[in-house]
Amino acid sequence: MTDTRDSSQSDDTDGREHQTKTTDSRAERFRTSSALRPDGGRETTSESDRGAIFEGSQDVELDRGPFQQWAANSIENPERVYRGMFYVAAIFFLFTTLFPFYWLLMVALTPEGQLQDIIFTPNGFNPGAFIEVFQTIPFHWYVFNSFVIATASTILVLIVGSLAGYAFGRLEFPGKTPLLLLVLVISFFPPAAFFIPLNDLFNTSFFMLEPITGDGTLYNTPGAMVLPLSAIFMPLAIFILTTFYAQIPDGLEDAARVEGTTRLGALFRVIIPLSAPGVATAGVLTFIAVYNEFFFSFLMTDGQPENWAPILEGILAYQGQYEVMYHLMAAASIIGVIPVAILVVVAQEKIVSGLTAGALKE
Amino acid sequence: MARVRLENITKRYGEETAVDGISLEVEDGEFVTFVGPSGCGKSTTMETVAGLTQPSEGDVYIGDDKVTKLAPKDRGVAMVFQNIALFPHMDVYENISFGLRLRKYDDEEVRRRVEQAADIVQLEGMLDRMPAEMSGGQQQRVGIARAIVRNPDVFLMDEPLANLDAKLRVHMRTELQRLHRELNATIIYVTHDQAEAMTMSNRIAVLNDGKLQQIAPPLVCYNEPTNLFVAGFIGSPSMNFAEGQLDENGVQTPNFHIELDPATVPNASVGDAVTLGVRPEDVHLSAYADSLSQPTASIDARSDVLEPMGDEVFVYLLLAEDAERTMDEDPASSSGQLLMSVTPDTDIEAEQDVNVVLDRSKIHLFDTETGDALTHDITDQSEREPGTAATEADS
Amino acid sequence: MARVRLENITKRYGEETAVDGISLEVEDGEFVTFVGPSGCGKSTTMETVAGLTQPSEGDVYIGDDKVTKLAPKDRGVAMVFQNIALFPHMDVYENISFGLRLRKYDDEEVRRRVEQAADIVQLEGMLDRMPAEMSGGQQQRVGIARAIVRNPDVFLMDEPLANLDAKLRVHMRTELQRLHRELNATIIYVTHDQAEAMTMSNRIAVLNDGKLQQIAPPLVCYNEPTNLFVAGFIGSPSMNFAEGQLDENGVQTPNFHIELDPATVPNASVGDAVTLGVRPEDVHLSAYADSLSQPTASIDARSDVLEPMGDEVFVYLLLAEDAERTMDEDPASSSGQLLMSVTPDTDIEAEQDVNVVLDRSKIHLFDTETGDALTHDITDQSEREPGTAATEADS
Amino acid sequence: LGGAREPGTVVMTAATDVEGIMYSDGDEPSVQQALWDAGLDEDIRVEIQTVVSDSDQRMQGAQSALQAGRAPPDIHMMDSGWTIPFILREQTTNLDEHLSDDVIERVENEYLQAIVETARHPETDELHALPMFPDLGFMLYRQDLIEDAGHDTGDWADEPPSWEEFSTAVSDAMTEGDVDYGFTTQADAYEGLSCCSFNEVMTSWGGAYFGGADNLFVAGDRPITVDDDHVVDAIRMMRTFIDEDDPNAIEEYDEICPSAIVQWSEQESLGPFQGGNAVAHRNWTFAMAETGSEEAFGEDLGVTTMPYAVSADDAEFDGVGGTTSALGGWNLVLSPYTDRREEAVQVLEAFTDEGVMLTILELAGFLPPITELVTEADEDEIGPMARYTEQIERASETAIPRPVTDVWPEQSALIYQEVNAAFRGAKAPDEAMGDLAERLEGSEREVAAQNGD
Amino acid sequence: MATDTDAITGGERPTDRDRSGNAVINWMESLSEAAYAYLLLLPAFALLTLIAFYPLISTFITSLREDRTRGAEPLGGFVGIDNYVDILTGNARLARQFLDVTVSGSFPFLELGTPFLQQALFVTIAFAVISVLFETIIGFGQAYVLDQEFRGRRWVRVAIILPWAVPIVIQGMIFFLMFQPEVGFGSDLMQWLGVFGANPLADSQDAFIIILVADIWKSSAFMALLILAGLQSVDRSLYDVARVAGASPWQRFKMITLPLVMPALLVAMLFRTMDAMRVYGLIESTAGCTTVPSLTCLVVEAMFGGTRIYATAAAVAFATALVIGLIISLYVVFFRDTEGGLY
Ligand SMILES: Nc1ncnc2c1ncn2[C@@H]1O[C@H](COP(=O)(O)OP(=O)(O)OP(=O)(O)O)[C@@H](O)[C@H]1O
Ligand SMILES: Nc1ncnc2c1ncn2[C@@H]1O[C@H](COP(=O)(O)OP(=O)(O)OP(=O)(O)O)[C@@H](O)[C@H]1O
Ligand SMILES: [Mg+2]
Ligand SMILES: [Mg+2]
Repeated sequence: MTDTRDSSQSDDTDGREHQTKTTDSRAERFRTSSALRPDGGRETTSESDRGAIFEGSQDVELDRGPFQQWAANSIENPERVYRGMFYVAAIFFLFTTLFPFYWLLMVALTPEGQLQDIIFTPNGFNPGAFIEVFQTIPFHWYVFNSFVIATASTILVLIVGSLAGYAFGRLEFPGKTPLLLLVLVISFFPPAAFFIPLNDLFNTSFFMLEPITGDGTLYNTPGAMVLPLSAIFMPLAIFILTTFYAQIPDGLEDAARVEGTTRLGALFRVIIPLSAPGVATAGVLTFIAVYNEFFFSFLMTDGQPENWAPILEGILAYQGQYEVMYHLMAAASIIGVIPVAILVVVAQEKIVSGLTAGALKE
Repeated sequence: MARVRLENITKRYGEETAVDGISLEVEDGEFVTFVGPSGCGKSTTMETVAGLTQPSEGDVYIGDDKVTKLAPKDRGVAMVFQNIALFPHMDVYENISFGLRLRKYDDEEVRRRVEQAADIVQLEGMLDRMPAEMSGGQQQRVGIARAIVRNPDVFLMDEPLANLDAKLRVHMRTELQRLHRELNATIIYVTHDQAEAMTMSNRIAVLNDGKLQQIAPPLVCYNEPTNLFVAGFIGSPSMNFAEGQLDENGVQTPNFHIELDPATVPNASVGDAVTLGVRPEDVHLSAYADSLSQPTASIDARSDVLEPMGDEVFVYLLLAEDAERTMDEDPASSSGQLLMSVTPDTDIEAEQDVNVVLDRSKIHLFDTETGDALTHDITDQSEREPGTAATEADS
Repeated sequence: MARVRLENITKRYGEETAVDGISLEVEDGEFVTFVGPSGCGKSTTMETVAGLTQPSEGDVYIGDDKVTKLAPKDRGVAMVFQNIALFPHMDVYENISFGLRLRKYDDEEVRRRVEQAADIVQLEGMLDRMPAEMSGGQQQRVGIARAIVRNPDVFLMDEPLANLDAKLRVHMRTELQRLHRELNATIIYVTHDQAEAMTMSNRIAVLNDGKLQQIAPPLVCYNEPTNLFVAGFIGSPSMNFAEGQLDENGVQTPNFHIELDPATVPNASVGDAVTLGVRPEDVHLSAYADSLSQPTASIDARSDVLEPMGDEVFVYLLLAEDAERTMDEDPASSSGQLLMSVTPDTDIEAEQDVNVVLDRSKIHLFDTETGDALTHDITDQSEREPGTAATEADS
Repeated sequence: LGGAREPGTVVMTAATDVEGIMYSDGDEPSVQQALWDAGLDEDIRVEIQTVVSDSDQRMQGAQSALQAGRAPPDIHMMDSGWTIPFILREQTTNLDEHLSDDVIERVENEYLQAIVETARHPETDELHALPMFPDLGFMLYRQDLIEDAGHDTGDWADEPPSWEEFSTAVSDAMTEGDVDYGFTTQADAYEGLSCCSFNEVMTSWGGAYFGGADNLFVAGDRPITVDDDHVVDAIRMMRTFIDEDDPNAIEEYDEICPSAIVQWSEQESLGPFQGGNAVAHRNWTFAMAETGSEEAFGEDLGVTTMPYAVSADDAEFDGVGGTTSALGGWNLVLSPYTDRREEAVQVLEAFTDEGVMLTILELAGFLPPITELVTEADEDEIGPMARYTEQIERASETAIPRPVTDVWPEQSALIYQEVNAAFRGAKAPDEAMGDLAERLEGSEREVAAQNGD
Repeated sequence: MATDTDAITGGERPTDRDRSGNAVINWMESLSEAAYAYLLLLPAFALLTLIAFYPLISTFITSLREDRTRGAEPLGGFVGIDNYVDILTGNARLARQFLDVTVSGSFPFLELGTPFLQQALFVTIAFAVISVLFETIIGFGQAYVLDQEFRGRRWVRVAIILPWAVPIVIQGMIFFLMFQPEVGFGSDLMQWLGVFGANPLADSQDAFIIILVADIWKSSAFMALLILAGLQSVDRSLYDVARVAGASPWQRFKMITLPLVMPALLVAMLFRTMDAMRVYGLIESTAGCTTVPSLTCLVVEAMFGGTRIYATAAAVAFATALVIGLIISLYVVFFRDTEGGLY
């Protein structure tokens, strides 16, 4: 995603370094030797003090010093208090978000049938649940299916949504607001409202699909989930992208167009990279939503892992008629969350990368 | 062929008319500078040439083609933006090479060109910086490099040197001129710097309020401004103006009288309200009157404030007793005052009575009502071309 | 009290040292202008004063207080930003009144002040525009208004007039001076415009490469630059330099010889490499030699190119036969050339042999090696103060 | 995928439990093998399409497949609780036309009648589904604890006690035996309450939803009897079990149920009993295996059918009163959209073979639809269940199916909602049943109106 | 135009002005702004039409017909808006009613047929309003935390976002188990605090609160993520300006951050509101639809409850959409004047 550079850039580095050394003496005339301090000196590399909303300028010292010192300092320096509040808030959020996971882990570790009075420790210890998960059903297969479906839907949504988001966010045309509201209207409806016609549609055999799906229906194919899920999560993506694309200054798009991109090229080379936080957010939200979607996931395949049944079917498979294997469900969902966690780790650099600074004199 | 022709370009933003029926032609290889007050429509006009703004009316031609509807990328123009508009997610190298990479030049070529362009704008060694890590002037130089590296037919430069220091500016000026010569490119340039406009351009286009006032070679604009606006705008400090009336013997202003034969003033007759204009450097101490071929009669004044600029000194003269130098007005434009520019070694002090003369060959007369120039020279020449005043003005 | 004192301020960005041990003091009510090449650390220094950047070393004092760690809002400073940085979601009125609204001024007062500020920057009638709907210059004026409306102790202005046309710039100049006088505010100002620096400032601080070169009143910087850098930087066009050697009779440069008694040059002895500097306006045609009290001997040259600027003409002189005017070099700095500035009515043409003389009282000598000034006047005065060269320089 | 399936395979939906016994490695017994042994063509292979176990979700799956006219699956496994709505919607195949006569006969004569009723078209009586296995509700109790408290449970296995006797015994055992709970059952607001756990209690009180066992399967024109005293009393008893201080409590009964039963279904209510923390527990057949093994309570586990308050003879309506057992279980339905009807019919016929039934019983513990067969099963294979064959026998005799009609799901929701409210004490029993009767009447009217024209 | 002198020229060069690229691109470039916009919208609307608009129209037609619980044909004849009337008057064939109030003569002039929290409309609106309110506040707090520079930020960020990644079934399971008196500690704890009764999952009010908490736990991350992206897009130099102008952190938040994040925040709130108004899975997997009936609960139960009342289901779906639409129009009206509002 980052790679808007030409592929040629990678082997350029050495060339550029070389150039640095052989800088024309004329330009160096008034630029004396101090550009690089040979003695080094103490270095404060971070520029965080400028970016943070809470002043972070004191955080270097914050880690040290006893409490009294802190209190005394905080009176004369309110920014320190904000920093303190920040840590309290961070820990609070961490605890509240993570505790249920911890508890879920405890449930997973509790042997079957002993699910009683779990607070901070499991009722017994049965790490085998994490293996049993795979023995009972091919859970990894479901995870894989979901991953593929979610990835495909996310890509589809981001591409199609980007085009629409660009149109809504940056172009003026008659009917803009009504069309935008029309997109929004989809989100007014419970998914069930789409179900019956779609169920018929996806079970109808289309001649042209036969070479691809065998019987010509979309049922039991990833398409049966990718299409409706894309459509259902598209409005959110369009709105997010519209919002972020609208905020990119016109000047940058202008510059790209004069430099020789098409309007579409400017979208992909400038606007999308600059909206990285928004695009990544839309992507992550779509991915997770599709990955965890309940309704269509359940009804658009016959539940067989080889027929693209998603993770939800996998988790429900641990639910018996009268018995529920809570420990397996818990273990399975901990496992199922991992790909998403990885995704978040990967995407977060994009989500948090304020880039527009320094773009324009406005 | 990269002739640029604007035909009756008008751009409206809602109620607001940013550009109002501008027609002009920039020859192939010509260097035309747009000047005009802030908000007069210079950038907007440029944008219509680049294709970034669709004119509300009128057409743009580049070469022989009507390009009004053509995409910017297909117009063969490069632009330096007033707001710089670097791509914040790309480093300097990527910013500069952006256009080349789009055109799929091979890597070697790209590198060679980028390095050369960086050299011209003195950015060597900064190619891997991000825009946010650069000073204002450095960013602006990246913007210039990005334009010149592409070597297009037409350059559009909107205040490319605004954030540069005087020395670098002179350097860039010569660089741009060399580029202009060597590439034989057509350049449209916006600047607020008189020196840039005067030295670089083949012609200057003076805009005001979205309308073209005059388009002519720099010295013509300087010496024969087509109207009051151009006269006041070109030249820094500004021309002195004194409102007066044409009478039998000459021009009577509230504080002094200039002799002249009203018959020699075209398009004006006795009794008309005229505005007399004279540039600060054409005001001289009476002591130096001999050096002028035709000085006016001496005018009594009092020096008010001296502003030493190093290579010259501006002297603010008060003509009337009661006149006071008011700081909140452009000093040269209020009629009780006169701005004189002298060399630093001139023997003059603040708050001292002085006599000054004006250089008759440099006196401009304007129709006070319409603002149009009447004459730019009131020496008693027998034959003078009557038409020079309005040379090449299209407005 | 709004004295601003910087004590050994250093700011490093990683490897890069943006500001390198700057110490200076700006008196209460003083107007100090920072000048220097692009990227020399002007903005960074300003930011440390404002509190936006924490210096890597050194301290900032405002009044009597050490404010190095104080939040910007508690420093009583207002700032005009080089990148303008208007709030895109607020209209002009809201942008300007931002600081006042923060301080809970009552609405009447806010309106009054905003209108006044808008008036000063000539933005009346645009108060309800959004920044995106304004031209570059208009935006910049909003930025200025936003700072002046707050009426703080210390103003920091980073190129506030960069996008304004000459006329408006003159207007703003006088406005800012008036403001300075009336509010008795301390102003630190960055500009690339020599005229601004010369006319507005009490003192000019010349920075280069993060280091303070000279801080002195404008004319001192102009007439008695403390070193080669300041000499070359202040003044536009730049001072002419010729490298040479001090001999028994004077200074020998490759193309001419200037007579002088080497003993009168402090800190230098015969055989030392010296650089001779002379400003374009101190180069005269031999014909005018009489007007100088102490002209040098005449120097043979050939006029190469004429650059008419309206109120003056720059003449590029070639001294050596083989010298050629190269456009990619700052013309004034290469030793085979000499730039002369003459009045437009001087009788001179391109490509013609001329004889020129220099004004001995305006000749500067620098130590070529260290760049330090040796003397700024080589007239044969019996007593000269030896210390003037380095007046008030702290570097 | 989809279209390219092997000839001769018949796809049948089932949960993992059935899938697990369908095939086996090597010579181990498997259902498939049993089917072949029962005469199924060797070329026909049953392929299981695993579906989730949860009955509601399974119904959704079947509904969307049949609504879309999709096959495979060729055979749908349907809960006896919701087979009839599918029959009424013509989404099943009339097996009378396809099964051989002797098979039909066997079903008619030998199968547990209660479950066959859930497989017939209520109006035409044609067989539209083949019961695969029934399930029955049982009362499980800790013989040791009750005995320790001084109550004799000797004959409970043969003749269940009255509710009063039961409550006293459990109450005493709870106090004596140092367990937290007395009687755990299912009273969450869900299908299991209306179909089964409450249905049992109500029936044992001589009450009925629609005036007796004759009116179970045809909606539209039948009496609503939920506000009948017997029903209300049944609720009051349950309410007393939960909170004996309630104004609607009945004197003679003790507080033996944790109040949490109002949010419990099978899994949650089994937990405490299994953990040794409760005296008695109502659950399905599988619970015997769960709690009757040697590792669990072994011989200490007592099993009986529901206690009762009103004997069958005293009951006002037909087929209610006395001990009873709710009927669950699954039927096999031939999809009308299948293109392998012949093969599928063969498979269905094979399922009527006793050997197959026994295999299923032995491998998974599912009761055979011919319940007498339980006694014939290998005791080693069926584990603890072998001890309780008598009770199973009796339960099958007294099995009470839910009144499944096309609108049963709708009515069931109304019922469990009101019953649960009354159990919780949020509504007085008579008030709740009054409201319920009103709602049920509305529902019946709708059906009558809709099907009348 | 052949330029030869400068190295920059570098030999041959196609004149830029010659249209390069293929015909399609050139055609796209030459479109007017409006035509170009429509072109870009085409893929999205094609997909949406097939997958969303067409089914919705079909569903709408269904909602105008009569239910048929027997027979092959699932729908009877057209009955106009009868189904809608039934829904609004509490006469639908649903376990819980959409709306069940009657106008009465005395204060408060409306009489609840069933308790407030057992009417889908009220449950849904109350749920949406309260959960979105809390999620916005908490999401903002989380986004602020994530926007800071500190060691381990990457992991804190993952932790905060993680609840959003939990499948709804599991989310439901966690809270279901937590409030199962036998299993979890939630019931005992809350009972001890005097907040809940003995069986929170069976009690409409307690269960409503549990569902709220569960939803807030999971969905705050959604808000946080969007707000964070908004925060990250704010040009940092504006904060410099504000700091010099004298803005305290709170003022910077109020006057710069908030308005600039507003567009993103609005989108987040808008979609969270719509999502919350369609809550179903969470309820189904914790307390159950009868205890806490939401609008979507009614739709799903009508459609998949086993009784084939598709027309009623469709009507409830459309009525739900109508309610959501009304609430969203409140947003639109309320935020129309805000900068960056709903375009
Ligand atoms: N964030 C940063 N990271 C790294 N280097 C920086 C950063 N900001 C500034 N610099 C460098 O520090 C030096 C001084 O920058 P500064 O902005 O102070 O220059 P300046 O004197 O204001 O220049 P100009 O006149 O071009 O605005 C420059 O070389 C610049 O590249
Ligand atoms: N998007 C817009 N909406 C409304 N008015 C606009 C818009 N863009 C520019 N204008 C107005 O059009 C006029 C011309 O703007 P333009 O940018 O061309 O001025 P300019 O000559 O470049 O000025 P400057 O020297 O200050 O950059 C200005 O008055 C400006 O306020
Ligand atoms: Mg402009
Ligand atoms: Mg700067």
